[in-house]
Amino acid sequence: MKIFEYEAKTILAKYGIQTPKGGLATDVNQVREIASTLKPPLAIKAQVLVAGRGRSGGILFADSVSEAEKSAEKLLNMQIKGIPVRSIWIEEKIQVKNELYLGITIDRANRSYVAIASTVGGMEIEEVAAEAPEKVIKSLIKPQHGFRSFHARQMARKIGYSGSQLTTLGKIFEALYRVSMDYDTELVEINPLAETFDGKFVAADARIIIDDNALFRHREYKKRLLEGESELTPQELEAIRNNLAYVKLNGNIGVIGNGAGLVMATLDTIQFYGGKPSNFLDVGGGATSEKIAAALNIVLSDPNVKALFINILGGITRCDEVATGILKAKERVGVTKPIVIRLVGTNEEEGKRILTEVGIHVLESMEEAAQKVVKISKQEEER
Amino acid sequence: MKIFEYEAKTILAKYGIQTPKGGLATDVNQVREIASTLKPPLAIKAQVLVAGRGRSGGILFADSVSEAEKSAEKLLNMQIKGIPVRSIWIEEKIQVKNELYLGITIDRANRSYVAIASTVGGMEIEEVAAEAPEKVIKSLIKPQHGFRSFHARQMARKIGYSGSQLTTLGKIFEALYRVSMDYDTELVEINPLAETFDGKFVAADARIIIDDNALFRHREYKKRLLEGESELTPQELEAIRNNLAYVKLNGNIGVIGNGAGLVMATLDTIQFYGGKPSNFLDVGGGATSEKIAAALNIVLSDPNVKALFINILGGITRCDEVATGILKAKERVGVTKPIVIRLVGTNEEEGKRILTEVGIHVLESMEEAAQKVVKISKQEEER
Amino acid sequence: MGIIIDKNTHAIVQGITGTQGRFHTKLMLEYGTKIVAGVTPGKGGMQIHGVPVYDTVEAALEKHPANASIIFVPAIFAAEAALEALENGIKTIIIITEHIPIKDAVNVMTYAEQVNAVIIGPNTPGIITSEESKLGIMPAHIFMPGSIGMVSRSGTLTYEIAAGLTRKQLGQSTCLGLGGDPITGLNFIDVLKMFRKDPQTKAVVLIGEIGGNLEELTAEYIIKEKYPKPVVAFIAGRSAPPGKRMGHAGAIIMGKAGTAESKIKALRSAGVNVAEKPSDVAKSLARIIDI
Amino acid sequence: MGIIIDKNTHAIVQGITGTQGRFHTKLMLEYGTKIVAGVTPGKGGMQIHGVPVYDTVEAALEKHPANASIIFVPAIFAAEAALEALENGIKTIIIITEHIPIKDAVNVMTYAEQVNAVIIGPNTPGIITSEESKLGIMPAHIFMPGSIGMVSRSGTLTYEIAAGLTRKQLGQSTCLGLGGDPITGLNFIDVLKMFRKDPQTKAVVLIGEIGGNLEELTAEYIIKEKYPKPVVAFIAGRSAPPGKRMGHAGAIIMGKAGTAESKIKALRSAGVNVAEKPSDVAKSLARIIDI
Repeated sequence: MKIFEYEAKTILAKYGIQTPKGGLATDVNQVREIASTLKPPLAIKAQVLVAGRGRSGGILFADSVSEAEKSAEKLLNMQIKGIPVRSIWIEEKIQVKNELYLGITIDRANRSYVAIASTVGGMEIEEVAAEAPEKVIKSLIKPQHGFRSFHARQMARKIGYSGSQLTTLGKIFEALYRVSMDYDTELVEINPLAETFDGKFVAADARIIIDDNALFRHREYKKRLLEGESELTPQELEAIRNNLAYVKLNGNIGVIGNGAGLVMATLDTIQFYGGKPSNFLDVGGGATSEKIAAALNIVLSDPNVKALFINILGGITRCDEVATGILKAKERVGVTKPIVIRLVGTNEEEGKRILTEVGIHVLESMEEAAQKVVKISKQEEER
Repeated sequence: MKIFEYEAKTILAKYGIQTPKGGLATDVNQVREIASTLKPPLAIKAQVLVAGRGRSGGILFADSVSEAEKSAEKLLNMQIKGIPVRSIWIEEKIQVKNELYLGITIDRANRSYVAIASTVGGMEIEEVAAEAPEKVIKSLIKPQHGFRSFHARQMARKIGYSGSQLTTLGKIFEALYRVSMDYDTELVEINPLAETFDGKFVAADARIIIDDNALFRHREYKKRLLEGESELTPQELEAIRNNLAYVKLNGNIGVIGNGAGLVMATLDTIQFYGGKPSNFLDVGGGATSEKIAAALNIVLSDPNVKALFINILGGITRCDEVATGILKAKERVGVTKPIVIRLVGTNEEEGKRILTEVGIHVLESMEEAAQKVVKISKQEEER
Repeated sequence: MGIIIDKNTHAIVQGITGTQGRFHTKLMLEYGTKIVAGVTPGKGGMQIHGVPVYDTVEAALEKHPANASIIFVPAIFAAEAALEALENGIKTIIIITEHIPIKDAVNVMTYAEQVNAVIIGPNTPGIITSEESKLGIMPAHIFMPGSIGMVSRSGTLTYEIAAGLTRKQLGQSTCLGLGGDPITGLNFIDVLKMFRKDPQTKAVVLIGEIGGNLEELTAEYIIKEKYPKPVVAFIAGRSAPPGKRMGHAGAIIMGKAGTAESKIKALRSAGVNVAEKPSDVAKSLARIIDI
Repeated sequence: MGIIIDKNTHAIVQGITGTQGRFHTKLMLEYGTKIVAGVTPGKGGMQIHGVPVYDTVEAALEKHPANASIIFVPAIFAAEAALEALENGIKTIIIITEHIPIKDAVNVMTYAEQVNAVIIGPNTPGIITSEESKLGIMPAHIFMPGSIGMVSRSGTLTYEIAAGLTRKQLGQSTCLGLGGDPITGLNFIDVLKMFRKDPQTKAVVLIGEIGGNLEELTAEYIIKEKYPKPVVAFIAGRSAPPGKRMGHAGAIIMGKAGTAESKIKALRSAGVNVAEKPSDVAKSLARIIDI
């Protein structure tokens, strides 16, 4: 779960990391109020969770309260990658001597947390790693001892600091690790960490992603997620509430399947045959008819969908149950769009019988079914 | 640092461990108020930190509010091992089927924390260990993984529980470990943990000792200690404030020395020669004249003291500095009682000169000095 | 033969009294797996399909020596269950449970490494060595004994491909899922090493997906070690957008890292035959095995 | 010879810029100890008595290979300093600092055990191998080279007894303090084992005190192993009351456990000569050595 920049900064400040003075606003009046308490120049930053906010024009600068108001108005009327800007953060702009990167994330290959530091801040760290790997310093963190003050100082030294700046950087980095552990983050990064002309360090931007699977330990965020106080679309929210894995795509073939790998492969196969999937939706193992109804509902709520492909490989799940579930769901949701179903596995024959009786195509081969749904989607599109 | 039973129970309750319903009172009116909200029979318990409270009559029982008042009055006018009872805890008496022991403490030989459980509750665990070692189950705790729920369940099983009682006991024990880590305890124990007739477990008594060296992480307790809201005598308090290690004893020879082992050996030697030390006081290494003044002040404030023995082995500490310190201190405090000083080590000659000039006995041998001070103390006692 | 489990594997089931644990214990027993005991704290004394249940792993092992555990415990307690098994000396642990927090999984893996234990999962369908033992939730009937080793990051996609192999009479030695989480125990390289030593295994099917760089590292390993057995791969997620988690917690492209293209390119440069569609895996394999 | 440290010991001083660190660095250098670098975070680049100071242990070791560290860091940070030394591969660590929390000390000791490092202390006067090396705060002039190994839980009491030995021309091989805390690195048994192997050491002086049961365990060890070198002991605290901490965090009688009587009885039953007064140690030793 991503949280907003202003939330991340509030957390960092709580852990003693210096952040720019600022405030959150949802309308221009609030902007005026906040801006008048700050010392210009100011940074006016759209609070959106999508990546590449800066490049999309989501960060503006202002030298006065009135300029700040104008910038804020502009941002509040803007969409960034399709997401409307609901709130903005106004803060004092830092006079930057150097921009650094500090982050704690997961090293999958080493089954470990990893601390990352770089003297190249302000860019995505993956890009820095690709272009100048020698400028990215990594240190694996073993849970037994964690990332301690001396590890943090060792990192600070490796990016070229010494003396009191080294200890300050060390404290910031150590605090970042504590944030990571306390909030169960997948990623916590300060990027850039601004080094000012008087040698101080200020978190100019910050990003935190909380491990979705640990949200049971962070109920305030779990609650927020379920209450939709985030940037989720109604479909995404509905999916989360029904424990469905759902991702919106840009095509016209709705896809539902059981198992993440199978659904991904289904999308790939549709694409291979020239079709365009409208979504990823995994109902998981042993889905109930309720769950399948919810899945159909979510997928079909996209007006672009011209045809639906349900790909079920019944292993432990029985095909007859799935078929009944689909029928129930179909009736409840009132599906009128063409459906192609691929259904194999346990009790396959009974499942097929149930579905063919009501005139639904049932196929055995995933490739054949994919070709069929692609063809239908094209015909429907041409109507 | 020991904390009171009621404080320990409040902490345990915060960690989800069931404790008897009760309240704290410092006068009889409060007792009435509290008792009338509780269901008799009641237990009325003096809140003192000395061991053996029960055997000293510090716990009384009452079947009614008026009985509770009488018992409370009795306790509030009582001294337990010389400590006046300042407050009492009134709680509902548990109907006990079995009494257990659960504790987390330090295993010095294994450099580790250790979890201890026993089916013999209500006695001191060291006594149980001495009399029936097979009834004391121990499990070393490695800091890497801590004492986890399954360790707790393994212990519960070893003391003979199974099924839902095992999981309940496991949760209590795991919570106890979390208390231990969160509060930096040297000892946290529930003794007895009462098993009720309906199979529940209630912490009938609890004891917590916080590691003095970790009080910087627990400032509320540190503050309380320094403010004297404990059972410290004025001398003990003064010693803590001056960073002196001081223990009151019952003799008439005041003892001051540098180094815990040396001071202990000094007491032993005095005793060996038939004398009775009035205290243990270690000024530590490199004590300033201020510190020595404080030490003299504390030791001499005991009216029983007939003579003073200062035993200094100057290693890094210079004897001349110590001598000057003693003189300064002596003047400031206005010592009239006889002093025997043993002073050897760095700059010994100069130190001796300073002291003999003002007529203070200075000796080189600790044994000789001890014999001398014992003799003087006996003479003074006979006056 | 096959790897990791065989006829001599004696397993306990942690979380045996839950719906999943109960159901799959039955299926595993039917397959012939030696399930000797179950563990659910607070449920000691029960029997599940004739398997005795204990409150703790320690208690189970006192009565029933076992060398493996399969874990169906809910996510909140699953890491604890794995640590309990590890501390009690079990060296092969299959964690079926999905949604275990990363922090908890890292703890388990670190400890497992210290004591040289094999962890499969979390979020895995488990492992099956055909006609010897199954510790997992995969439908047994789609597998047949043979010489293909399979290792995968996905469940149903593995069944899809395994069923395809079986239809073509390409039987399997051992088939196992690494698990769909970002932090898992065994990885592709670990399993490739095991298949290398297994005389029964003649070729390996590797089923990867977007996210992380395990496939790329595996390609490096294959090149460096001149891996002696043919490898056919399928990588799911060519059509996945960046920054979105595709069902599995681990299936996510971060920035430009973890794409299917990168993995396919790396594997192909290591001489691995990467199939375009799931059904192509069996076809490629049939060609290779014929050679 | 002697144990643990000798002429080839190259040490760093952690916390070298503090009052204590600075002062004792000078004394150790004067004694001839090879102090190659100091570490104080934030003070890198300084020099203390000619010793270069670094921000981290890692930085110090890059320039100055060392095999020991002596720690004067304040109690709040001392355990961290020890972990830093351990993680950077130093295998002999002397922690002078007093008042380290038990929890922190347990962490350090557990890690040290895993990597087979020797920790002396905390709350120790350190170690001295006469005329070879001194890593500690003891006054050097009271020691002389010889054949008596000394191990103690106390500082000044050790000086008292060592001075007594030196006055009687009973020189010492190595003298070390275990530390006055409840949790320390080396214990009596560890050191007795080392003295056993040290050809220079002919007899051992053991200085114990109330609290814990290390002396009792040592007595068991001496009996079990038929310890081949004579041991003379002194136990401080015969007159100490129960439940009171006698200066050292570790010097406390809990209930009936940890009394001087118990320790003296145990040691005597193991054939150890337990002195009544500190000065008796030298006398007993003189008799034994004469035999």
